[in-house]
Amino acid sequence: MKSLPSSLTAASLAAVFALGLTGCKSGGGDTIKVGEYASLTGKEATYGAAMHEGTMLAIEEVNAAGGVLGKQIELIVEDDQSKAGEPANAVNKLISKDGVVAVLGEFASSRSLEGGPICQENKIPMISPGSTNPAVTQVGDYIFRVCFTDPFQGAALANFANGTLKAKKVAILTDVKSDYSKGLAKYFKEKYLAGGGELAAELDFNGGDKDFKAQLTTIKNSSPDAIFIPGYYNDVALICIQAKQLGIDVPLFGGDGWESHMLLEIGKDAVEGHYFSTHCLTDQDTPKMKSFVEAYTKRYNKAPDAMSTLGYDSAMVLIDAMKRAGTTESAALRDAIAATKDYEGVSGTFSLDENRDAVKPLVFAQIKNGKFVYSATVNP
Amino acid sequence: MEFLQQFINGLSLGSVYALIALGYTMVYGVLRFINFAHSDILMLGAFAAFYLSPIVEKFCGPQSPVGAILVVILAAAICAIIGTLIEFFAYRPLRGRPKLTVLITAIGVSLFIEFTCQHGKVFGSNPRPFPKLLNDTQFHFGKLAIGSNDVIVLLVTAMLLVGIWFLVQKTRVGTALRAVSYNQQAAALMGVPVNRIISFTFAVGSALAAIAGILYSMKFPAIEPLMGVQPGLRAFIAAVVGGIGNIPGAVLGGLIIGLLETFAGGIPGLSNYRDAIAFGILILILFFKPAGLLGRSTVEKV
Amino acid sequence: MLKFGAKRWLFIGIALAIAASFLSPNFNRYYLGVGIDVGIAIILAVSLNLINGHTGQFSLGHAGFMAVGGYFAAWISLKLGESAEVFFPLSLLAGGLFAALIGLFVGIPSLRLRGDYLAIVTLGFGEIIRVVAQNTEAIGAASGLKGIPKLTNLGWTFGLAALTIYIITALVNSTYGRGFLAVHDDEIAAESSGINTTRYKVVAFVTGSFFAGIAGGLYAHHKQFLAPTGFDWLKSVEIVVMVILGGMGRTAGVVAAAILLTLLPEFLREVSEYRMILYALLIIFLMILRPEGLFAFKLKRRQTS
Amino acid sequence: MSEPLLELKDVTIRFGGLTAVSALDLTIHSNELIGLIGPNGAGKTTAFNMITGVYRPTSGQITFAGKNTLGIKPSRLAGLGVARTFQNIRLFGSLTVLDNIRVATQLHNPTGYFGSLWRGKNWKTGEAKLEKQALELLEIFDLAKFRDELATSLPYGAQRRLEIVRALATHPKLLLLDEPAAGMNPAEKDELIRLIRFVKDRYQLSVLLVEHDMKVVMGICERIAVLEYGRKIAEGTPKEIQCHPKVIEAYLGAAAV
Repeated sequence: MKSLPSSLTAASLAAVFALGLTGCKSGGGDTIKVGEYASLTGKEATYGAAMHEGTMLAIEEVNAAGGVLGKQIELIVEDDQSKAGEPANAVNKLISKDGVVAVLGEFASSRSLEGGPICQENKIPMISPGSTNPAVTQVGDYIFRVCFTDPFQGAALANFANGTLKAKKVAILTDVKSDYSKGLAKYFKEKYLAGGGELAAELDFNGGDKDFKAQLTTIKNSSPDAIFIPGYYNDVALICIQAKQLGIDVPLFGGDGWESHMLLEIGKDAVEGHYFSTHCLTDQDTPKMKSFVEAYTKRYNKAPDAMSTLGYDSAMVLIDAMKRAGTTESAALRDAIAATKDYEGVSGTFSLDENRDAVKPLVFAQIKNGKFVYSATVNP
Repeated sequence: MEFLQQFINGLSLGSVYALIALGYTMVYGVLRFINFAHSDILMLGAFAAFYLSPIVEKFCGPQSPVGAILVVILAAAICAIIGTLIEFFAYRPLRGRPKLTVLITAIGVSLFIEFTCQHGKVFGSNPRPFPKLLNDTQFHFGKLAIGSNDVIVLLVTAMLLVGIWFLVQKTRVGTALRAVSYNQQAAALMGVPVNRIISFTFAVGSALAAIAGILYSMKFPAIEPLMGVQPGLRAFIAAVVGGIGNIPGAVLGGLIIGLLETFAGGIPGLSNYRDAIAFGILILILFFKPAGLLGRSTVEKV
Repeated sequence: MLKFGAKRWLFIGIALAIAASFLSPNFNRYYLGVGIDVGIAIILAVSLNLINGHTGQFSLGHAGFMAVGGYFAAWISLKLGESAEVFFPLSLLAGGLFAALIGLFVGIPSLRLRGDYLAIVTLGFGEIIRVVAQNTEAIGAASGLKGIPKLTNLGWTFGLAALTIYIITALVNSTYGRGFLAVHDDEIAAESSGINTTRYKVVAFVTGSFFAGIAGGLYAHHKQFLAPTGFDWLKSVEIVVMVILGGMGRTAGVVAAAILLTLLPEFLREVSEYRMILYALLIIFLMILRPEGLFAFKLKRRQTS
Repeated sequence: MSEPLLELKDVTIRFGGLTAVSALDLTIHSNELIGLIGPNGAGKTTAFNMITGVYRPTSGQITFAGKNTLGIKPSRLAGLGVARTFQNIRLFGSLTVLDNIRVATQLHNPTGYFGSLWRGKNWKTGEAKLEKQALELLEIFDLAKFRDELATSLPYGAQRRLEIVRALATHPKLLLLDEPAAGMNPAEKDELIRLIRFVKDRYQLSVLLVEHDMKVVMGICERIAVLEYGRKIAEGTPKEIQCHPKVIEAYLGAAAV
């Protein structure tokens, strides 16, 4: 046996040594470096891109207004391809190679859970725009989020089913591929059953499936009063269409994953009359929202989603904390973020609680005449 | 009643799989390789129809059958050209190389199409609403629901099955095609224009993919660059289950996968394993019939 | 003539790896992380090379075995809690053994099939493993398994990479191991020469799965989080591409390809929106231009010694 | 006569509708050299494949050294003492000449999986022994000079010889040669005849030879069986076969009779 393989091992080790020693942290400078990791390509690019556009808009606005602490902000964006294993490298690169002072991202909880521990270990604050799994911020005291969590939304939806819809029997159709869907289904179920509701049927699908008639046929035959679908709009739109085809006429409802103009475009008349809860509606009559929608539409030539408002808010909360802390030093910055109180964001006014989760209201909307119509607000 | 409804659901899903599987099996039958990019041609077919239909609508009016047929024919032609180009640039230089090389290239082509189309300057990653080519009327018989689109899918699959079977078995081109499939070198020596026959196979296979893509999108009207991956994989499995290279086998396999997936999908506690069901069936069948249900096992010559 | 001093190199490799891990606290974490990724990729590619390259059995399910080993090792570590660090090597071993066991169950029936059929069945098993992981609450199901202690370091990774390379090379460079190549070249002739081809294939498959499991364990304790979606069939394709680019059956080439293909996406970060397009193009062009592998030079093939 | 080494009784095999070999009876004793001839497609190679376990007969019985071999894998049959060569040479193309032989020699003296990992003393002596055996064989057949060449890079005649050597390396009791003279010139054929005789005498084994070249067959076989359309139409000494009317008919067509 030649020594070739072993010498290769040695060579690759040497390469690692060399790389390790040349890597340097670039601090200071005349810009403040902020990192963002997002699913810009791959399976879930459609959500990742929406969030990223919001974040970018925020940073551009801040820079146009003269920056923060007398410096411009440099947003360094890393794509994680919607792929497990990638966020770790992306976040490591942002922190160790680029030397960012804070990290924004991810929308998917599973990827925030991969990036989170690295931020925590390096004591770099991370703000997730849209990861609703409670475990995300449990990673450590440097991890925050600007959205509500699954338990809160699940409970609100359960109350909605029991109260507003007065549904005695609800069927649940869960996306088993998505931790978001499973989490929401779980918390909904707990609260709904406790509230006296009854489950008609529980079925699953895999996110990205196109055919749901099998599940819907079973659900139809369990004669529920309403159907709960914690899923994302691209699946939900098709589910609504097929439910209508099968002659299901009870209301369908779900969570913030529904909120997108694409739900209306794809679902058309099949989504009429259904309900969902979300962070905010982009036609809400608040000055912040109005100026956001205007700026967003001007910048990207299309209407924003709630996902974009969360991306925007995550960046703005960070900027706000920088201003209050007067520094970008990590511990001070962390404390400032943690102290965020009654912050007026686009997606609503919120504070960060002791679990570093946003405490903010949730709104219910119904789809009427091809539009999202505000129906109620639930305060935490 | 529930059983009957599920049977209809499964039949309708299965016939789409069957249609996609037909294309896989045709290419495999001739070239003995898995054209991974088939599922992406399907997607391109759907997008072609997406962009063509507003134009055609101007001339034929909304949801007219003539317009729909025109869109399908144009999209099929576009995809046939794309398919032939892919064969010419990516697969032809590999003629005679080990199967693995070709398989990996096919995966490369598939990834290339997907990632390129996902790019913001091409189609982007957002799902788009697929235009209504035909009015999808729902018929309700008591509790039973059948859509006109489902009937159309079933009819088109049956027609294309017969058409392809006729093409392969009864025409001159079909004879040449079978000759190439049996032995490329011998066919070439007999004066069969092998390259042209292979291009033709790709053209027909891609046109089939485009038609399948359009019918699939009529059933599930949200299209995006990765839409082909999942039905493509299922249809490929269907082709193998039926006996890859065997035309009726592809249809049989498609219907089996569609039906079993649907029945399993309707059972609480089993629906979460739906992704694995097609593979489960595949593995089971291959263990008992290593060449698929209708495929003939060949004895290796020693 | 087989050279008998091969073991010496193994020890040197391991010693270097351990030395590296003592120095690693000074390393930039990003490079350190990528370095560990490289080591894990080497283990995966070299072990798959035994199955796909040396033995010629086309498997598209390597990521599945990586998942089995990763989840099992991580699950043990989480159960052990505080003492996980002490038992880390044993957890890795257990992950590898469990993956090998699953490899045995998958291999015995599948390896009767050939070529495309084997590829699609192994792909199927890989996907089934993923779907099972996705539905098993004990390992986090779709939410993923989180809070895995960070125990993987350069030492373990490259020590085990050196061990993998050693084992696969030592195996192939022995009279026993020449049987793998014989099976690859001609199954019927191998059978008539007294080589039990089924057993050889299963042995290759189980050995490969074992190391995939080890790599999975390292991966789990490196990323500290496992999600079922990370082990889909595209992950298997990635490993296969490494093997093919390296030149099927050439360990040194496969190692080089594993290093290259792990580093490449990092270098392409600047053009991240075109990264995957370039990756796909690379596969196509290399297959057309250098089908024998990127690192295959005109050496006399597989000369002993 | 002693107990037969190989016995085929009423062996039939069908592929789909085609009966390739039909009701074949054949007996081979120790240290016998038997020829199996017949026109193309008569089923000679198929008979080989059944004897070596590659195909399983549809019906009938095959015993080797008193053991029923139906359903036994070729590799185990090789262990029992059945070795063969192939009509279209099947060497291990990515292995050197020496390694082609070495993989076969390990059949009776395996050095094993873990041995090759640990590389201890026993393994080293075992490997050295195998190599010595393999080299000796190569010496005898004048192939040692090619030891480090790739097997497929050898001249044609040497490849044929190498295949025979590989078969011998498994210490067979019965050696099946499938058209060893195919593609050889007259000088090489003479050489081959000498080689087969030498092998048979030196290793004390039985040889079953399929060959088209009548000079070779008639020159060395002690007994010859003739197949036509899967049936045995004649069996006897070379002399008997040469003037057997059915054989002449089979080879030259009915007109010649």
